Amino acid sequence: MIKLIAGLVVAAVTLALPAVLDDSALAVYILLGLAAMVTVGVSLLMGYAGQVSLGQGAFYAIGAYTAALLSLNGVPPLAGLVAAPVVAALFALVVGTPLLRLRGHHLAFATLAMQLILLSLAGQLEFTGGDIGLQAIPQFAVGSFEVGSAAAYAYLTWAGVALVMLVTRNVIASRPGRALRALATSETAAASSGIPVGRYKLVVFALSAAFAGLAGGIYCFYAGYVAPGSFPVLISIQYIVMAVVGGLGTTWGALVGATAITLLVQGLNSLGALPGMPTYAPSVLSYAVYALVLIVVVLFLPNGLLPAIAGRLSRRRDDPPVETR
Amino acid sequence: MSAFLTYLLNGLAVGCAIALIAGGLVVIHRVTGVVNFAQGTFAVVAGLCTSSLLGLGLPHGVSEIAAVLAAALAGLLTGLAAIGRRDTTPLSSLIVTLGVGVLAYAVEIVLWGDQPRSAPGLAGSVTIAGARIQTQHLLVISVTAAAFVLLALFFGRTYLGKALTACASNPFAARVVGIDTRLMGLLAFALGGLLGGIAGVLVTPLRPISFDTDVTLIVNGFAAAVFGALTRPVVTLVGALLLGVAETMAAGYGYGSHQLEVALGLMIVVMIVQASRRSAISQEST
Amino acid sequence: ACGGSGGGESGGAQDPVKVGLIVSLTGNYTPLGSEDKKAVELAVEQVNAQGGLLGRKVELVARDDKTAPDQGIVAYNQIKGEIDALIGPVFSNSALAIEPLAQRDKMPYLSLAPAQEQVEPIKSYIFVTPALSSMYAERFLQYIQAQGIKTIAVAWDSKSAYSVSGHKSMVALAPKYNVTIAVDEPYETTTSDFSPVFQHVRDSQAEALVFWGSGAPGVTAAKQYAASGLKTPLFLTASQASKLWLEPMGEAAEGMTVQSAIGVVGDHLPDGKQKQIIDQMAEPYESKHGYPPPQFAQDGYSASLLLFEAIRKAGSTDKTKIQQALETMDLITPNGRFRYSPTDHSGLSPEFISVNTVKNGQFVPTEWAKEQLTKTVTAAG
Amino acid sequence: MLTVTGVSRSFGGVYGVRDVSLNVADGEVCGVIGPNGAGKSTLFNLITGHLAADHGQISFLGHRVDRLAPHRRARLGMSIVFQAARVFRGMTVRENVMVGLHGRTSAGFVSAALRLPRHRRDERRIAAEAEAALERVGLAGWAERPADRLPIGQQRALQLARALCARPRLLLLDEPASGLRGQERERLATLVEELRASGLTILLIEHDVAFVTRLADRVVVLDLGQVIAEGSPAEVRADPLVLAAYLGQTS
Amino acid sequence: MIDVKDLVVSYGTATALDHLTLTVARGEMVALLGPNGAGKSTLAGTLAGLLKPASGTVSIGGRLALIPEGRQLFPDLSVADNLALGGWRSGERDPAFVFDFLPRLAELAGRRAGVLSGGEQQMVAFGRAMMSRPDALVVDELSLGLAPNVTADLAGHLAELNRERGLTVLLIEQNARLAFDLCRRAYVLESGRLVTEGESAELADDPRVASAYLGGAIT
Ligand SMILES: Nc1ncnc2c1ncn2[C@@H]1O[C@H](COP(=O)(O)OP(=O)(O)OP(=O)(O)O)[C@@H](O)[C@H]1O
Ligand SMILES: Nc1ncnc2c1ncn2[C@@H]1O[C@H](COP(=O)(O)OP(=O)(O)OP(=O)(O)O)[C@@H](O)[C@H]1O
Ligand SMILES: [Mg+2]
Ligand SMILES: [Mg+2]
Repeated sequence: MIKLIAGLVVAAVTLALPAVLDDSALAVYILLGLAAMVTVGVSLLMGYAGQVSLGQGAFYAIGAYTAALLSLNGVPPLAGLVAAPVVAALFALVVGTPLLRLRGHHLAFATLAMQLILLSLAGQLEFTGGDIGLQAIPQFAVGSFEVGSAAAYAYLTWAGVALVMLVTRNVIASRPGRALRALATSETAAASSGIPVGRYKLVVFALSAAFAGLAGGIYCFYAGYVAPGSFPVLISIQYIVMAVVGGLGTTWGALVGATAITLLVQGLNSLGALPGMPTYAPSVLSYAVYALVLIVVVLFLPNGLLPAIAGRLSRRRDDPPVETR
Repeated sequence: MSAFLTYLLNGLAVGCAIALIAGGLVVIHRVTGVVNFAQGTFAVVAGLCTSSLLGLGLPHGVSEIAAVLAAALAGLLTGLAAIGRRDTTPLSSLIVTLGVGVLAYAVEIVLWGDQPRSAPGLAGSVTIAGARIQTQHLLVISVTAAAFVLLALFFGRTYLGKALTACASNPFAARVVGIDTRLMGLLAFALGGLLGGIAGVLVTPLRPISFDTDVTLIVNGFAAAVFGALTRPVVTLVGALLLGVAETMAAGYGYGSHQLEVALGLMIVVMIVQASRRSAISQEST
Repeated sequence: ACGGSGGGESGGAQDPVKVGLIVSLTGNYTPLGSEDKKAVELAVEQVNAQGGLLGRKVELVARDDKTAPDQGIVAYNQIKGEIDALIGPVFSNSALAIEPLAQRDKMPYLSLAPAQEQVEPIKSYIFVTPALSSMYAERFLQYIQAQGIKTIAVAWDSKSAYSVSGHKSMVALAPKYNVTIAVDEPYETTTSDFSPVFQHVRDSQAEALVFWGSGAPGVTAAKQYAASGLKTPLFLTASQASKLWLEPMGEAAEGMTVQSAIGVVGDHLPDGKQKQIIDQMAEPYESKHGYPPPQFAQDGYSASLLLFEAIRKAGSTDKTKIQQALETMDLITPNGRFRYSPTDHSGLSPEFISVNTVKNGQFVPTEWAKEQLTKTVTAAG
Repeated sequence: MLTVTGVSRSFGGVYGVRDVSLNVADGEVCGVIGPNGAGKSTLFNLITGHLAADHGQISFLGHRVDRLAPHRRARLGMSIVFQAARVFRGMTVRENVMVGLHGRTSAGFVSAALRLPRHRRDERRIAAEAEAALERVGLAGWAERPADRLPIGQQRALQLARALCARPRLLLLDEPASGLRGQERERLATLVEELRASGLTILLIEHDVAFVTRLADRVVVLDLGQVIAEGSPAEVRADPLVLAAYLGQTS
Repeated sequence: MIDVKDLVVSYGTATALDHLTLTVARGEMVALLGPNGAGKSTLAGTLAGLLKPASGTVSIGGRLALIPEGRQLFPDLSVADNLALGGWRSGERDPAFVFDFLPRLAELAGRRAGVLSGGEQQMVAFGRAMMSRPDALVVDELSLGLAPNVTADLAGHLAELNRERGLTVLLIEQNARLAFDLCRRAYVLESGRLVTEGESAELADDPRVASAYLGGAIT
């Protein structure tokens, strides 16, 4: 019950925000939504299926480049946007087939290397615009209706977030979702229950890639420009930080984590830019304060923000406390 | 032929520098189970310290040793943050080390500014069988060789080394037999800082160091360390050398703009081949 | 001043002129962005000390793009409502991300990034301040031809837009100057060993090695070059023309050939307008920060001067008028004389680039360069 | 039902299982005993596919299975209860058991994501059967507990429930009674007897000789990776080789 | 030797031991029985100092070694190293004496502990605990996964150590018959509380205990 109400409130606020925010806040709102979309995928992959990817930014990039290249070549933007997650997922299937034989840190490294290699190629190939990237990407449009305003992009983004969260929620609370959670603990026991472990890992890898690809597709239309510099390896790490801070293995946690980190970063950024701040303020604020907050949250709320908040709420409501996982 | 030898020798030197970073990662992970993303930071701290101390007029030797000790201290502090609190999971600790790395940016910028710094090292070069190699590179190779021999002996042969290994292998069991895992973990972090510091001191004369150089250092170091399963020093060294030699060979034989792809791609392929030889059940056995 | 199109002065005379500045204050490009910021702050201080612009004070609104295009967009959206004009990122990817927005908003925009693509094709509100790498390429070829060199080797960073396009221009322009490129050697920003490059040069007929790159590789490669015992002279581009390169190099730098913007060699110029402008920046900058202004600082300062002059000429902070003023700009800055026109939004030309050798830890223009620069400077007045 | 022919597996020169042949008939309960390190668990891993054999053939229900992946063998009707309890952490007892039905249902990612009728039908069936299995092993009251916090005995019961949910034709039990006390052991024995009565074929590793004697129709004795004796429980208990290698003088 | 007074131990909010009081005298062998989840392992962990009591006291009069539930070896280390680390507290480094009563371990000395069979691991766990030359030993399951002859050997060895060296033993054992044979006295724990205690012989005759722990047809 309380969950339903909370969900409705969040939905209402999400819908209301684009109407009241100005352009500068909308930019943050959109980027936050995009980050959340990728992070939900990371949480699904890491928190439920137990597979670590340090290369999620690569799929974000693939989505963005796919949509950009298609629409620059005259394909309708809507088709480009649909292609973004599909191509990202297909790519994940192809690279995942060998890579997912690796586990744990090996997989983490391999995905990181995948992103580095991919970006390096994007920065050198002719058709991706090299290091300079792709410019003058048309606005997103459905038929003749152009999505030009930031508010419209905000709706588009958050519709994407809703979709991604819905899919994730449906998947985890079901037969394939249980299989994913099972293989995260013990691949052998999962296989003995008839779960095709390799295939499931591949599918969830592709699914998380699709989420990132969708976000990338929206990003390319919103920004109108994609370049290798838009997808540094650090963003992939940022997604993991968001997932962990929000609470791994909870769909809403990804959203909470993305929100908390994005707002923290932006807040510190604005603070550092206030007139009268010393020269080193921007770097000290965006590095030191960010780092300290991160460290404290991780140390003192090891299960993440969402479980901590939810735990506190439910403890207040009904004792004896239920143990959450 | 001398060209080949040149690439090989210089590649080995590049690999050795990577190995020192990777060695620190391995030491820390082997004992605490934590992947220390602040490892590159230790090298940066040592590098910046050396340049400052030399700039203050301290002699070579003293400056470098002081810088390495500073890095070891940084390692210890990182350890306190990452594993000082009981029941911090390795994943949480990992994120904490990430945080420490970022925090270090701020400290470094305040202390040293944001511009890259450098330090003089051994000048000149040496010709071996027609192949030229910088003297500093030779220094890197010899220090790395010594460090890894000591490391391998320490973990493989000494009782303390085994007790350290036991801590990550099964922390609960370590407590059962009476080992203070936290103390051991801190020791490992300090040792990791020391190794990172050595790397920094050796690398700074070769390439300028700025606060964010840690990212480049850690990516290569992580690659090599993962190659050694983050636990095996010798395999890690092999991985690092493979990486370094692959880079110079790629550049030497016409793939200068694809060194990264070649080197990382090679690592992945070797890892996949290794992995397909292991069955899931043997990895899960407790 | 909320850019109403024909409205002239919409703010009262007391409102400050607001100049936006978006540069990298965190992330990879911090070392560049922070220098830009210092220089722009200096320029603003100076103009305010002289009574400001149009009788109004100038106020700087600075933001960090975190060396990320999307953060550049966020920063732009944050300040676009309040600023009259923008000095934009030094990181090409950020600059290119903001430019379409600025163009759409008719926001006069002076970029600190050197990428050619910003002005090809020309967007009416987008102007570039640093010399484009094609200019450095051309200048080097002029010098090489003057030295009677016929065959060269080129090494370039395949991961840096600046050096990729510099290399490309060099390849394209070489035939014009009768130069053959015998060795064409890409490397990567993270490359830490250049012995393969030097080995290839050693095995070739090249009479000089031109090295394109900025940041760490510039130092790494030059140091290793000194140790390699190669006799072929090493030519470095303007990215190395600062103490950040000189200091780590130490003795090893002696005799190497390094390009620079004209501002770096102000001391060696004949007295005149150009030298005066250079000193106007260099002296206060050095006394404030303790070291002479590096290239990026000069870019930032030049951009500020250009913008201030445009506002003066426009007689208002009307964005269209500023744009028009910029398009007819002819101004001497520490970077040289800018002559923007509707068909040229980069303004500079190769004559404002010096070719120096390192002597006693200083950049000293070569005889050839001295001769050329004197010509240039006297022509400029 | 199950035929193992000349199967070997070595670990870096050390033999785990060496040229073992074995026939298990339909509906039979076959005990496997032997000293520690004899290769019993290794044999189970070879049968279920968690380890690949170096040599030899395995057929199950007339299919050659030695090249099949573990989950394919599971779907053919093999279920295993591991020696070390392998419960899925972070899932409740009920969810753990529900996983056991994976092979017998088919709703995939798409039908789950879209909540198609097939998915809902499957979920209902999974829930119902899991409930029944929990009931059967006496875990009904524990369904909502996190599985990894269960005492050992309950974890073993949980594993058994999960295995039974797959409706196996062949059930492999690796020391199912270890860690169970008198009463619990008794309950397990009764359950195995029920299963035997229902016609399930069972391979049973157990060091509790009385337990094996009571339940097994036939016993195979392994030592050093090889079969050293085979026969009825009584025969095997009297075999001097077995006495020397395994039972010791006390029995 | 082992003195537990009014001990309360809980996991989060769930109480596993509820005001428990028991003693084991020096040189005594005492069995601890109880159904699954009674709190036996919790007590063992608390005695070894691995779990913190919420209230009450635990006092140990000498060096205590624990054979923990689930063996808890160092899977990445060799058997020899596992044994050697057992001597962390005592300074004992030479496992030769362990090989005397567990000859199988001598053959396995170079093997990685993680790949051993269940019973082999149990032997290592036993050997490792003995390496600390304990005054008191808490065994959380002795016979788990061991072949009958090995169980018998180890039980004999324990009895011998107890006789000759005065080793104090608190034995948690699935096989109650074995526990009663070995120990003169026993405690029965249920849901974190002591329900019965007494001489083994009496307890074995107690119908309630017999049916719960000695089982029907089994053993
Ligand atoms: N992955 C492995 N690598 C190396 N040796 C192994 C591996 N797995 C098993 N062994 C060895 O093979 C032998 C047989 O082991 P297995 O687990 O089959 O014994 P078991 O008969 O089940 O014994 P127990 O009754 O103690 O469980 C043991 O000596 C064991 O150490
Ligand atoms: N880590 C834990 N977190 C929460 N509860 C736990 C934990 N460990 C044990 N418990 C609970 O504490 C109680 C006592 O468990 P304990 O393991 O001590 O029982 P035991 O007597 O050793 O059982 P067994 O015979 O199965 O080994 C049980 O109800 C168990 O569920
Ligand atoms: Mg076994
Ligand atoms: Mg127990």
